[in-house]
Amino acid sequence: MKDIREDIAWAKINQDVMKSLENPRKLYWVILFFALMAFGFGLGCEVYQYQTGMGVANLNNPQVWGLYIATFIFWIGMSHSGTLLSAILHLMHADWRKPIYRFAEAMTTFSLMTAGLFVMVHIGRLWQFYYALPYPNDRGIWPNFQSPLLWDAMAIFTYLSSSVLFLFVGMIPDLAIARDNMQAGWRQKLYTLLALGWEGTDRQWRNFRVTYLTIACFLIPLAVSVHSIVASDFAMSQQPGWHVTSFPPYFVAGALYSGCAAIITLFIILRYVFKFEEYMTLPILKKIVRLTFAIAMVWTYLNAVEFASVWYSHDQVSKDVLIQKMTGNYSPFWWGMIFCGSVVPLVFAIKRFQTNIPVLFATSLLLNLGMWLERWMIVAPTFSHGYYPWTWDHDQWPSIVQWGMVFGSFGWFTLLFLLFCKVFPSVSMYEVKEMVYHRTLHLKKSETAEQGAH
Amino acid sequence: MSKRHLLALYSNFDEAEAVVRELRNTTINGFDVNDDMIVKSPIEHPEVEEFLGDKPVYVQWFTLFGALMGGLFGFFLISGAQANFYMQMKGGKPIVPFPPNFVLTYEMFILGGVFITILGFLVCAGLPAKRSPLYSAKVSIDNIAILVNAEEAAISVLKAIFTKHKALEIQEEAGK
Amino acid sequence: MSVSNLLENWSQVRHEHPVNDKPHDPYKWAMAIDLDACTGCNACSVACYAENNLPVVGKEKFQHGQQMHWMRVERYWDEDGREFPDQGFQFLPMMCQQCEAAPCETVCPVAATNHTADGLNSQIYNRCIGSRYCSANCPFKVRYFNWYDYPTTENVWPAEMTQQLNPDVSVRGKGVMEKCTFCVQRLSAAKVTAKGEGRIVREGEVQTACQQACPTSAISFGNIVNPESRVHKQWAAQQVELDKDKQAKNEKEEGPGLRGYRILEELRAYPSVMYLERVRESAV
Amino acid sequence: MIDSDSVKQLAGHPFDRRDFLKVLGWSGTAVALSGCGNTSIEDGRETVVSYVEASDYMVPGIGVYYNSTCAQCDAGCNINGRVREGRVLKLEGNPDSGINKGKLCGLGQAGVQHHYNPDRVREPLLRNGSKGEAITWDKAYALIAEKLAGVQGDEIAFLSGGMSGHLKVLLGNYLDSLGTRNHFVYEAIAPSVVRAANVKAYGVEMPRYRLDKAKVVLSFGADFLGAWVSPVHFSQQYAQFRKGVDGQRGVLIQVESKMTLTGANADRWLVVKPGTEGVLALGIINVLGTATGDVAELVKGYDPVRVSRETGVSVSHIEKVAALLRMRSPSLVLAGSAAEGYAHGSQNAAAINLLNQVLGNVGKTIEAPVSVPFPQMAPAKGNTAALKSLNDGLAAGKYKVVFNFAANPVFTAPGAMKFKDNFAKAGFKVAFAHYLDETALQADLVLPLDSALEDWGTQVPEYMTEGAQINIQQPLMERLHANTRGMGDIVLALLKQRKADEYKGFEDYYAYLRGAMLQNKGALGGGGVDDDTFWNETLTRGIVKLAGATGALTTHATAAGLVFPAHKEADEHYPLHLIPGVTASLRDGRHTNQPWLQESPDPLTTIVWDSWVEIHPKKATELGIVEGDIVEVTSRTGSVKAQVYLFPGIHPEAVSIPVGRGHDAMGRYAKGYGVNPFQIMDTVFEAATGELAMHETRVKISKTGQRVLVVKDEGAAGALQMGRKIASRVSTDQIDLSKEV
Amino acid sequence: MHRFLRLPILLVGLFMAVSSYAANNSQPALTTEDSLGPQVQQPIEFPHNRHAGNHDASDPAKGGMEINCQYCHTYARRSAVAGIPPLQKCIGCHQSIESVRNKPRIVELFKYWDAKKAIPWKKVHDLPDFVRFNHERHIKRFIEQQDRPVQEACGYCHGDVKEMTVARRQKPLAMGWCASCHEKDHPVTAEGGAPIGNQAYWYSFQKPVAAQDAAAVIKARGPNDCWQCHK
Repeated sequence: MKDIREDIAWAKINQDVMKSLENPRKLYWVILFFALMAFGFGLGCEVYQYQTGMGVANLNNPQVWGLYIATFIFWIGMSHSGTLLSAILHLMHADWRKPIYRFAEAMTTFSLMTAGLFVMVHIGRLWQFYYALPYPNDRGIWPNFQSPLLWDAMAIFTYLSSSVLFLFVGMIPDLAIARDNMQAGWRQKLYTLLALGWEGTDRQWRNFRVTYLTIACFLIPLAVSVHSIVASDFAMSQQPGWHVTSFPPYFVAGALYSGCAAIITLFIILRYVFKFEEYMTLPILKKIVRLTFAIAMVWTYLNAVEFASVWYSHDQVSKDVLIQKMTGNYSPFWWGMIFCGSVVPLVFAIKRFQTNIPVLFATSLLLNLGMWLERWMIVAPTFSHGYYPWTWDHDQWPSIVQWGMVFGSFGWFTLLFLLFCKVFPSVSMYEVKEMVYHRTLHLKKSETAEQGAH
Repeated sequence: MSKRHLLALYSNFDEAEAVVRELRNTTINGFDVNDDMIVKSPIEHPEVEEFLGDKPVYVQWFTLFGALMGGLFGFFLISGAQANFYMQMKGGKPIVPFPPNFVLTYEMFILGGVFITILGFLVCAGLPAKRSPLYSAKVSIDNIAILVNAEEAAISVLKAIFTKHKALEIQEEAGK
Repeated sequence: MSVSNLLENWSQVRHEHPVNDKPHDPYKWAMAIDLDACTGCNACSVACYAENNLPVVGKEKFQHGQQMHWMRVERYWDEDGREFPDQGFQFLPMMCQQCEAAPCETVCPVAATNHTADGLNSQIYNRCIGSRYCSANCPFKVRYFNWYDYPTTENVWPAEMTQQLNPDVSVRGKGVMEKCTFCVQRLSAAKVTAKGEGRIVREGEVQTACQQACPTSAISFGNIVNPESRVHKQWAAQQVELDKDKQAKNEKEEGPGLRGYRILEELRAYPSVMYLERVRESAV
Repeated sequence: MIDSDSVKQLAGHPFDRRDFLKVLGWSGTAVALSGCGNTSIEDGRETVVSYVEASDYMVPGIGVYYNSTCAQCDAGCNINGRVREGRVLKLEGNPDSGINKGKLCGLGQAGVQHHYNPDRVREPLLRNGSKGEAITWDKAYALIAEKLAGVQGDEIAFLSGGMSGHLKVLLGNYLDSLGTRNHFVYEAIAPSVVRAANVKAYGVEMPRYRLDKAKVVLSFGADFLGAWVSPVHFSQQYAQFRKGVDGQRGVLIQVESKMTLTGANADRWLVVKPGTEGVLALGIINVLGTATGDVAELVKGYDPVRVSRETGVSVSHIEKVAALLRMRSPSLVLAGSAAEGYAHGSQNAAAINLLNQVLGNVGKTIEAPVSVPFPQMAPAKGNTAALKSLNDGLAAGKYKVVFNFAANPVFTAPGAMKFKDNFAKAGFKVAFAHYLDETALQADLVLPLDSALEDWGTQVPEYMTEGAQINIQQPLMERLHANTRGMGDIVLALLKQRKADEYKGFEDYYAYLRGAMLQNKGALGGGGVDDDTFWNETLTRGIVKLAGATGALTTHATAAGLVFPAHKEADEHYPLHLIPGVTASLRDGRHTNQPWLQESPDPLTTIVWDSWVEIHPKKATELGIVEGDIVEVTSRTGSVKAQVYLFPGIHPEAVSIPVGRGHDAMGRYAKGYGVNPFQIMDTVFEAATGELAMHETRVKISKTGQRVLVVKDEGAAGALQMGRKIASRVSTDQIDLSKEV
Repeated sequence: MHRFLRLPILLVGLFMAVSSYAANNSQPALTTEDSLGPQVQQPIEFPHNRHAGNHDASDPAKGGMEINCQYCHTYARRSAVAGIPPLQKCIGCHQSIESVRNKPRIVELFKYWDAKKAIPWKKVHDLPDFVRFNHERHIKRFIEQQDRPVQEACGYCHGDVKEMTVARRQKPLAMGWCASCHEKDHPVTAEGGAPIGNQAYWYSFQKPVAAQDAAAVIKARGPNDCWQCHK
């Protein structure tokens, strides 16, 4: 099992990564095609829903949110591990993040953009969306700043713009490399524009370092706040099953969890389609897998805490919701979530599987399924079994329109992500160089130390 | 007095360092090592900063300023808007409630911080910029470049120093 | 400047209404519904359809739970597993409770639902963007969403039936939330008349459609601020206080001995509708 | 703007309603349909509502209220229609009414949907093959004259629903002119057996019941809060009864085999074996022990143990009920449709009435009714015996011309009668109809009627409440469709065909009505007032209140002729009783096409837009049936398939299907929704009166294997509150009602 | 360092200014602002100027007749809806004015009258369907209570109709425009009496000015919740 070679020529790094912008494996186009199909279908569903009304989604009076909000949280959650890899691990100087953080950060950006779509899809009068924006108008009216939805909008906007900026800033040196190595054409023009004239001067690097570090520092509390606020959408309400103190950490843990699972999936795909075997090495994968396992256990614990606190409380209404989740119509999905979220990750504990790509690929997909189910199980059962028994519903199965948009969102995400990877270097070249450089230094030092000891 | 640019490429960092040290230790007329020399590297070398001497970075001040202003802007925009829109009464809540406003202030704090940091970065790093007259794409591969800007008189001296330290390549700006 | 406005009126903008406030003046509309008189006949619900331009959604949409009855009559029977409901059913007319601290109000992102000076929970259709958060947060689930564009849906209002629509009430298009308004169009008409005469609305001058229709007069409605109003007297007699989440009478050891209660009072939404418990004869 | 004061604006303005309606001429049909669609000022796109001439009180934007009479059922509630810009918007109760006192039930409110119904017949239609062809009124009248030419009087039949007032008089004159006595007054659901029993017991068909004076009401299947006699009036009495006489809250005990709305509101709901209501009444008399004479003799055998065995009501309950009746007086015992719907229905009703007499309620809570001093206007009350004789005549091919008005026997006649086939045997069938209902579809000529909100008329309520009254029905707006006619106008036109001279003075029915009313001005309370004032005031009030004549009641209790048939063993092939459910909003199905009623959940099951089979959960478990199963309900006559609803308020040996749905005509809102239980009803007749015994059909049920989601308002938690305090209940010993407002 | 700070300071200053201004929004569209609507094609080109315009002393045949707005638009003071005068009203005068009887517009008018057909006037001032303006209240306030000239009071919203032939919308009739009047000129207080505690300030668009005496309070009331106009 080999890691990145310390003696790899830097020119080869450039060459290898730049190659990914040119000729990926055939699978790339296959995935792109399916993503396009899924997105097209989702788009069709949205057009139909927009024209006809939200009713075609088979939402109903108690069940007003359905899959849209569940999937919205899923996408928001997925974005978090990009920040984990790019910001938290950056601060902790974990150099193994360097070859993979770029695509993780891209994943953050695009999953946030996908999540944003669901806000749109979900709204009954999309054409009046601007009412939710705080802009001065002669009517003298403002949005309601007390609404957690507005906090959500604000948090997501902040997160999205910060993530985009972070992704962009971190990519400037690579854009310069791309600019220098690309034959003339629209791409070179694009890179020239985006590289902002980066030359790698000492002044640029000096300010770059500080900027990068600062934004990383901001991103961490931001990421935590974003998912806490999303959790507030639920925790701030009075509804049984939502009005839970542990929701914010629970949401954050779930977010990191699903993000890590998605990173494993995308890692494996990118490694294959862009022939990144040299850089996205198995030891790195192993580290992510272990990290994921740890987060899975945290998530499991927080899950247990939530259930236990409901179970031992005298809050009969919340308890009813929990019992309903376990035994009612939703029980297959709820138990599916427990299985995928808490049992499946045990595979990661087995050393043999930590580098077994087919197993990891399948497992990571299951984990993501579990995390999607988790979001659905947060949203739907409370609607179905709220405070008011008279309105408990019996027809909550989402329609094809809802499913179409859920699948469409995966298509949209994949589309954006794959296009990004094709247009921009998805492995950070300069950071891999740094990694190699520092490892070499370290190696030299330890060799010297060894010799000294002799 | 016209100045000309000179660029030398080195394959490894040690050689570049030696050049810089020599330039620092040598007094050359028409060349100021602090103002007229730029080191370009493909990766971020913490050592570069060491041997170039203590050059201050101001980005963090932008950050502080941006964050504070973002926070203040957020709080006052929101509270001010609420205070002007009495009709938006919420039962059981004051017109200007703190917890929601603090949440939004927090987000605005970060947003302001990030935006102004980026702004600061662009300002401090002098970006976006035109590329300097002498530029080698090899810097973006693995070479380290030393770009100097010196008066005609100093050029030959500098060249000599560069060559001495096994410069891979020396580029010279055409005279005016 | 907004900042100076903010600072000048600091005490006002930090004032919590109605929790630490004197009750509304001069209007606070409230209801009392006597469940012992309610027979579950649905006249109120139909009257509401007639008054408030509610769409008839049809069987298929009703099956999907997309019905639009602002006033619904719920029916319960005993939970103790007896073979026959030999003490009858319990009926409960349920509509927006016009909570004083309404959970729906705070969560609307666009401020389409607010608290009015009359203590009502207003719903502004034209401001609504349809996020449905208010419904999600309503414990009573009395908010109804326009899942379809009913005005243009076949057989909801065929051309002839549009002539029945009440011109005082907006017909809602798709994508907006709606709910019981306590017949606000009637209230404001009465207020305009009263204002023109320089007085406040008198007891009995205005009725909600459901109250007007109710064959057993189980619903009483009025201005609870007015001590002469029937609704004020009822609330007072039942010792139910608007701004309490635990009524003093319930703390008594021997039990309240009174019938008045509010639904899910413990959620501290302070509903404006008081129900009087259904009574069952103990002698038979 | 609605303004309760605008009623006042109307008062004191002398006006001629008819002229007013003619000049109103409003243009501008655009009704604001989209409340949220447009967000901007729209100049010049809409047309302003404008008048040619307008009376002073017609102000755009201000509702004017006109009094009229509700025509949705026979109770004759007085209504108050809100009219704005020339269109009627909403019906309210008329506060001056003795019957409904300003209140109105859901069925009554839906009257506007009868008026605005998109499926109304708009042109006279003549059958051409299977299609109807629009013809002119002149042609239609000519056709009737042609068909009547040379036809003997007894070859003509006129079928109608219950009717009263001047229309009845005019129609009587017409039928006289045709020389026919075959006026069949048919109502599918009417308390005819009870009426007959009441005549025997009290000497009147329907005494005035005073629930408000009773301390205990013991009702044997009388759904007085739902669909029985005059529900809005009884509801008001009920509210008073609950508040109590002398501070004593009234106690309602309901005895029936299938819970009705009234049963759902009872303090004690006693389920009895279908048909044994009379036995229970006798059992209670037995326990009371106050009966004397032949009554004591009769009830001797009905000791609680036997009665309990036969009825299924426990001995302790019989004793408790008797004790309560003894303790709290006066009480009131009612015999309703569940008691009368058997072959021995008269016996049941008589036993129940006997209980009233034993308890001494006659004269206290049962008062002598008041009647209108114009017997010719008195209501012709519909019954089912009339249908039988008509059907027999049709089957024999006796009738060459048949008229049908306000009845839909093809839909409501029991399947076993084969009415539709027999109807086809008539030579020429004329239907006066609002909609193309099942019967109109079988007719050769369909004449479109004005809606009740467009037409003139008078009505004498079948059940008089406080004093006698004649209800005025008047148009609330112009005709919606140009080619419909009022029934009165049609009858007058037909009458002119026969007796042109006698009626040439009356331009139309309005003129006739006005003339007839003015003729009796003195008797109608208008003595000393000039004609126009009297007429205008009458129209303004919408009610003519009269002193009326009060009859006397028989108080003598007798057991003469009261013999119960021997206890019948269960039918082994058809083990279950079929109880047709009569709901407050749909009744016999004539208003099923009013969407508010379709979407208004049935109060007991909360089901909408569909029919259902009520089965007791215990029985369902036995049969392996769950909610939503489609079962086939088979009687000797036929079978229907419908969804099951598990309903605890029904005797396990009975199933119930509501009537009113299952139309295969009547337009978009009625057609194809639910099933029609009339189709599977056997023709069993009540022994004494010849009325149809609606509860005598026996059925069996079998699963079809299909299952559907029941469309109902009730949620997944069903009728349970899951421990929340939502619809709370308290027993009388825990509260003190005297302090209440 | 100062060199670097110039731009941020500028920007932040701008931000502060914008936020303050934005939040304050005390400058809604002006009451006097004119915003001409389209010229609406009416069935009969009714000359408002001839009926309501000022007398022309030199040539009485040309000037207006200074008819009070409320003479024809009589519903406005009694109803929320102004409506349009019934045809009868036009005929009432014109049947006795022989001099103009043969003018094409009058001929057209009598055609409608003879046919007993209502004239399909187009709405000129047509608010969106979810906005409910109450004419009665405004007339009560301005004309009956404050005794302002009718043409001035009507003109607040309808513009200078007496100068027009066919009426044309002159004012924006947008919400901000309504609010500008209600905020600036008619401070909002609690309804129906003396303000209680500070409640008078609770429900306005903006901070209102406290009423000086009880009588003023009764008069000075504007919409204080969204439901006043939208329901």
